Amino acid sequence: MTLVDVKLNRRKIEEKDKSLRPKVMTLKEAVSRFVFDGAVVALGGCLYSRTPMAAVHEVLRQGFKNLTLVRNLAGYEVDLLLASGCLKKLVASWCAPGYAWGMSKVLRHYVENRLAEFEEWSHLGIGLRLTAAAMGIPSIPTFSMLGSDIEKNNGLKHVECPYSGVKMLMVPALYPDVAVIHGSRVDVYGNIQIDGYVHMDREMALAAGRVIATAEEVVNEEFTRHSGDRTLIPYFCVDAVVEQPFGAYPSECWNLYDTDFSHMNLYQKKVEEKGVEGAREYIQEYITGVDSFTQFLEKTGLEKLFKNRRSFRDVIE
Amino acid sequence: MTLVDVKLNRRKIEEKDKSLRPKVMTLKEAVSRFVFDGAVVALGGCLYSRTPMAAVHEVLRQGFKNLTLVRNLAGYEVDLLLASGCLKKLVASWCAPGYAWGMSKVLRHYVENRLAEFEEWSHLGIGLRLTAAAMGIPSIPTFSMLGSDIEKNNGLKHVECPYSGVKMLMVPALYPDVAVIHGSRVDVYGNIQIDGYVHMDREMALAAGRVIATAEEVVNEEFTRHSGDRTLIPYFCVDAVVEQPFGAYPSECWNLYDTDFSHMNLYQKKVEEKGVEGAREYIQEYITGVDSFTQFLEKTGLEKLFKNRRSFRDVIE
Amino acid sequence: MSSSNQYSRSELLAVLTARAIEDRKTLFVGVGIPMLAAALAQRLHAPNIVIVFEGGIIAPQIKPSYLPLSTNEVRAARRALVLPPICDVFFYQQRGYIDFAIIGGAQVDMYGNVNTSVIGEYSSPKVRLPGSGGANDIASTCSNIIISTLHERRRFVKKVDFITSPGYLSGNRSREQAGLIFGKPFKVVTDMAVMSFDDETKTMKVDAVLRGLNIETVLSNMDFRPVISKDVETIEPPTEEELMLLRQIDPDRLMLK
Amino acid sequence: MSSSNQYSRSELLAVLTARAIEDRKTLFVGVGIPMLAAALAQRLHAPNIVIVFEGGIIAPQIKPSYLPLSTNEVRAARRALVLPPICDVFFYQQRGYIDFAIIGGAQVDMYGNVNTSVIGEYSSPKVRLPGSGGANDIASTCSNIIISTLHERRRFVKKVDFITSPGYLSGNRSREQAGLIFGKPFKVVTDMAVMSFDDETKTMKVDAVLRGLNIETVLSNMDFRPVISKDVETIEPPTEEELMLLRQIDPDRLMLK
Repeated sequence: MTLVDVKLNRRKIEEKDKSLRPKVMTLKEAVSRFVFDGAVVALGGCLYSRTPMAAVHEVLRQGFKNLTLVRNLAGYEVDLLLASGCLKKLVASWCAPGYAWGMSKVLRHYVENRLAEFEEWSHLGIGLRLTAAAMGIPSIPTFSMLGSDIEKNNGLKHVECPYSGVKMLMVPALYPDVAVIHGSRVDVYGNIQIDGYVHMDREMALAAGRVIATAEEVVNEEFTRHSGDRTLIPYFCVDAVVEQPFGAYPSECWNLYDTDFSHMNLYQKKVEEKGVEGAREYIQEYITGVDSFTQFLEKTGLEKLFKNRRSFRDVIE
Repeated sequence: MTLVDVKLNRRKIEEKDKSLRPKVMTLKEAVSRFVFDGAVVALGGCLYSRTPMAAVHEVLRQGFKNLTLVRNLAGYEVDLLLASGCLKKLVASWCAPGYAWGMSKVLRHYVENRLAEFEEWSHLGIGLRLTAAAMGIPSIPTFSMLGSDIEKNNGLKHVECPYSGVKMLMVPALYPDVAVIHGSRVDVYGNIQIDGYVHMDREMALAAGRVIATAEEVVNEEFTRHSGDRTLIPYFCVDAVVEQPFGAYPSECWNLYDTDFSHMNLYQKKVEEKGVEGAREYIQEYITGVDSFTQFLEKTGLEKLFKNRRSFRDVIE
Repeated sequence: MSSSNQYSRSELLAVLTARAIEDRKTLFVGVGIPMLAAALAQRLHAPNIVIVFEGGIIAPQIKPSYLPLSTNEVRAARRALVLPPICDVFFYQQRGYIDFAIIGGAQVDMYGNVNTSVIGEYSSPKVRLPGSGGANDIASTCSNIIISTLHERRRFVKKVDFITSPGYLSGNRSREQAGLIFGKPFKVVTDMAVMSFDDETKTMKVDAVLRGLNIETVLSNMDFRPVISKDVETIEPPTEEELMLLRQIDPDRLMLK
Repeated sequence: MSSSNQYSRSELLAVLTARAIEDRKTLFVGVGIPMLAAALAQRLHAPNIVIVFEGGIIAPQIKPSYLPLSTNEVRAARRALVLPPICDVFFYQQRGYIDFAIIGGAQVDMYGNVNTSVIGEYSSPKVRLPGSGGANDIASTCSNIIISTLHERRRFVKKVDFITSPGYLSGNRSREQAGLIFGKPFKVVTDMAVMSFDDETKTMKVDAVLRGLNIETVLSNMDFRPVISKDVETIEPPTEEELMLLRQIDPDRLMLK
């Protein structure tokens, strides 16, 4: 594990232009400006909730190499990044497509054959790595992971609390090069608002050197100025603002649409049948074979999108 | 400074009944059940924003002794607690009535004559003491307070970050015996929602052994079940639920009413003229001389309350 | 389906796990059998338990036949009283606000250590399992940890390949010595037995066995020898009511495989 | 009012402090002169600064003639883009997101240490001042700290009675050695002079003096001897425009005492 360079990572933030300026751009531009080969990329949301899928598609289309992915619970998106050869390492607490589909054949293939690395932390472990970075401190204490092989495997260190004498495990800060957050809405400056559960998106945005905000809707300044208590992530963290309706599809987005389990089944069926090759065929057909995420949505069909909207309301009532 | 007993303070929480049960009671009952002589009492809000004044009045009426008050920025309420002989110690980062009125004559009298102690921390220092307790850890790192006399005076300790070698100041957890939070609304179980800025109320409620929630409105379960993403403080922290409209008066409550500067002036004028004796006269007239906070509000007059409501909207537009 | 042809092994496990749940407590669960067990207990002897999901969900009301497939999706979050950030849920637990939790595992050893990470070597695994998720955090700081898993020899191993979630580590006082000063393994529930841990050595201890099974069957399905309680109790098989309610909770048998 | 009878000392201090503010930066301020200076700079050379208040307020738009009397009240929070928890504001700062801050003080010493806690002994003070508030946190981790205070001998002391907010501590490398690896005292602005700190010794250094004052007047109002820059510049007094705008911001003279 890399040692923590708190000074370097603070300097990167000090050097940012923190003035209020519009940052709206296309997803293509945002991804090409802020993602790079070898980058440590963090993805907001959790498993199949508010996963920034539009940005994942754009990363796949632009074909970056040697990425490290940081996420708390990961799944389908990791399959895609692995199968297309973008990913060398996953830093997460859990990875599988979801309860209905068991383990990931793609992850198993890559990790069991040492084609990619899976650095495992506890769920709070991932959260605390981002929390420490977000707070501007190099490490933060917890009792999680003590005594486990997660502790040993990651070479984690302890300190003794100077007031209680208690042993505390110190979790090192993690500074992603870029984080992608999919919000309910974002204003032109980058103030992100999220309805429903917010997962670890706030900590992730503050931990990262750069942030791409995709959202269901880009709102004007007036909107945020009347709802500042709903802003989760301040504009100065955010470097690119992209409007992408259904930008988390086929994962869910609170209040707006449910997960599209039928699309997930479609993908899983291909992997069940053909393993990694099935995932590659899926990527070719649905992602690299189209020019934009909106084209992907068109391929899926409006009827399904509308059905997922109804489905969310049906569950929540 | 007391050493931190993280085990004892966890045990107190383990022993709490965390079932969903209605906790609505009168303020009189709440204060008599959860405040006691010698208790460490934390007050939510900040300076003259959402100060739980109704609860402060009740504490004054019940006449507790040897209290320690924990607050980030404190003022008028400390004057009242000092002048009536309830307070032996203030743990805060700042104490004065507010910019318009300069320093507190009452605080000066008590501290300069060693009749009470003021343990001073930085603003984040108070926040981190509560944050550490809220997180269930005995201490938490920061760079604040390093090299200062606040550090020396409180006997603060350092640790070296085991990943970066950087010196970190460790802030010890602080566990108030009871916290009082004034929310915008609370449900019958104790789920607290706060509009506008939330100050340190979340950390304070999780840090405390017991929590009294006063709020402008007690809502039913159905309300919270449709707005779980607006709940700041979970019900299991909360031991008493009290509906008290205008419960922060004369401090402000977001979206509902502005600070009543004229009432603050009235109080300050008495202190200007007669020092601590002026504060005592005020307490006798407005607090211990009435039976309830609502009687105090009546004394102030509905016209003033309505004026403060209009005033908030006038500013915010 | 079991030999009696009345219920499946997962149904049996869900029912026995439900019985281990105490009323009026906060209960941290994941999807699958733990969630079914919680939902069943709620309809039986524990109407006032409060479910907590690691996705950031406190006290949801799951809609019958709309079972969540993850702990962070709308089916899990329905009508929740609080939807806090994920870290906050674990802080509530570290603070002492979570009374019980139920976790599963691919491997469990004699001290209640659980592996959900890898079969084989970590760096070159034979099987790369999904990983900890919140299980390590639960096992580290939840007040009482219930392990719920099918009773199979390949699961009850002498030594787990990887300690994802700490139990009593190497027994005796090793858990506390490692710094785990909060929480403890409380029970192990399987489809054959209910176990706890020896007070001194912290070795797994058989407390009760399902009616109709003898202790030897229980032991032969474990790769280590647990302590046997002086007084092994008999577990009654699922009642009609338990099974009926359980099947109402998961009518599509998403989890009752 | 000053000797010229054109402006008061606090007006002069507000104008000179405003001039020290750089555009397009995040700026942490308190109420009083710092806030007035920020508001004035915003109307002059720094239209794109972003004001941050410790009450949990990012980028508010203060309504003319509705000046806040604290950093956590509706006048300060009006139309803010973000209203975060208080700790978060300080975490933004510790992370590096706050470029500049302006703090005042009852006492300032030759290394830029500031006292707002006590005059006299801490445990038995002659004057118990209000205390740090966020000033210690600002001085500890904000990228660039501007100290703004009236130029008086009782304020510019050899050694502050209490270091509430650290400057360069005892000079040379002592700030870094204390562990303060982020941020630095940037400027000291008074109603007579603008000062910075010597690169090596970190002693306060007079860079500029108000037109019409000689350096001796500046020095005679300090209880220690600062370094004098080789090239002391002349500060132009407030312009008509500056004064007019400033008085528009605080028409009731709440802060312009």
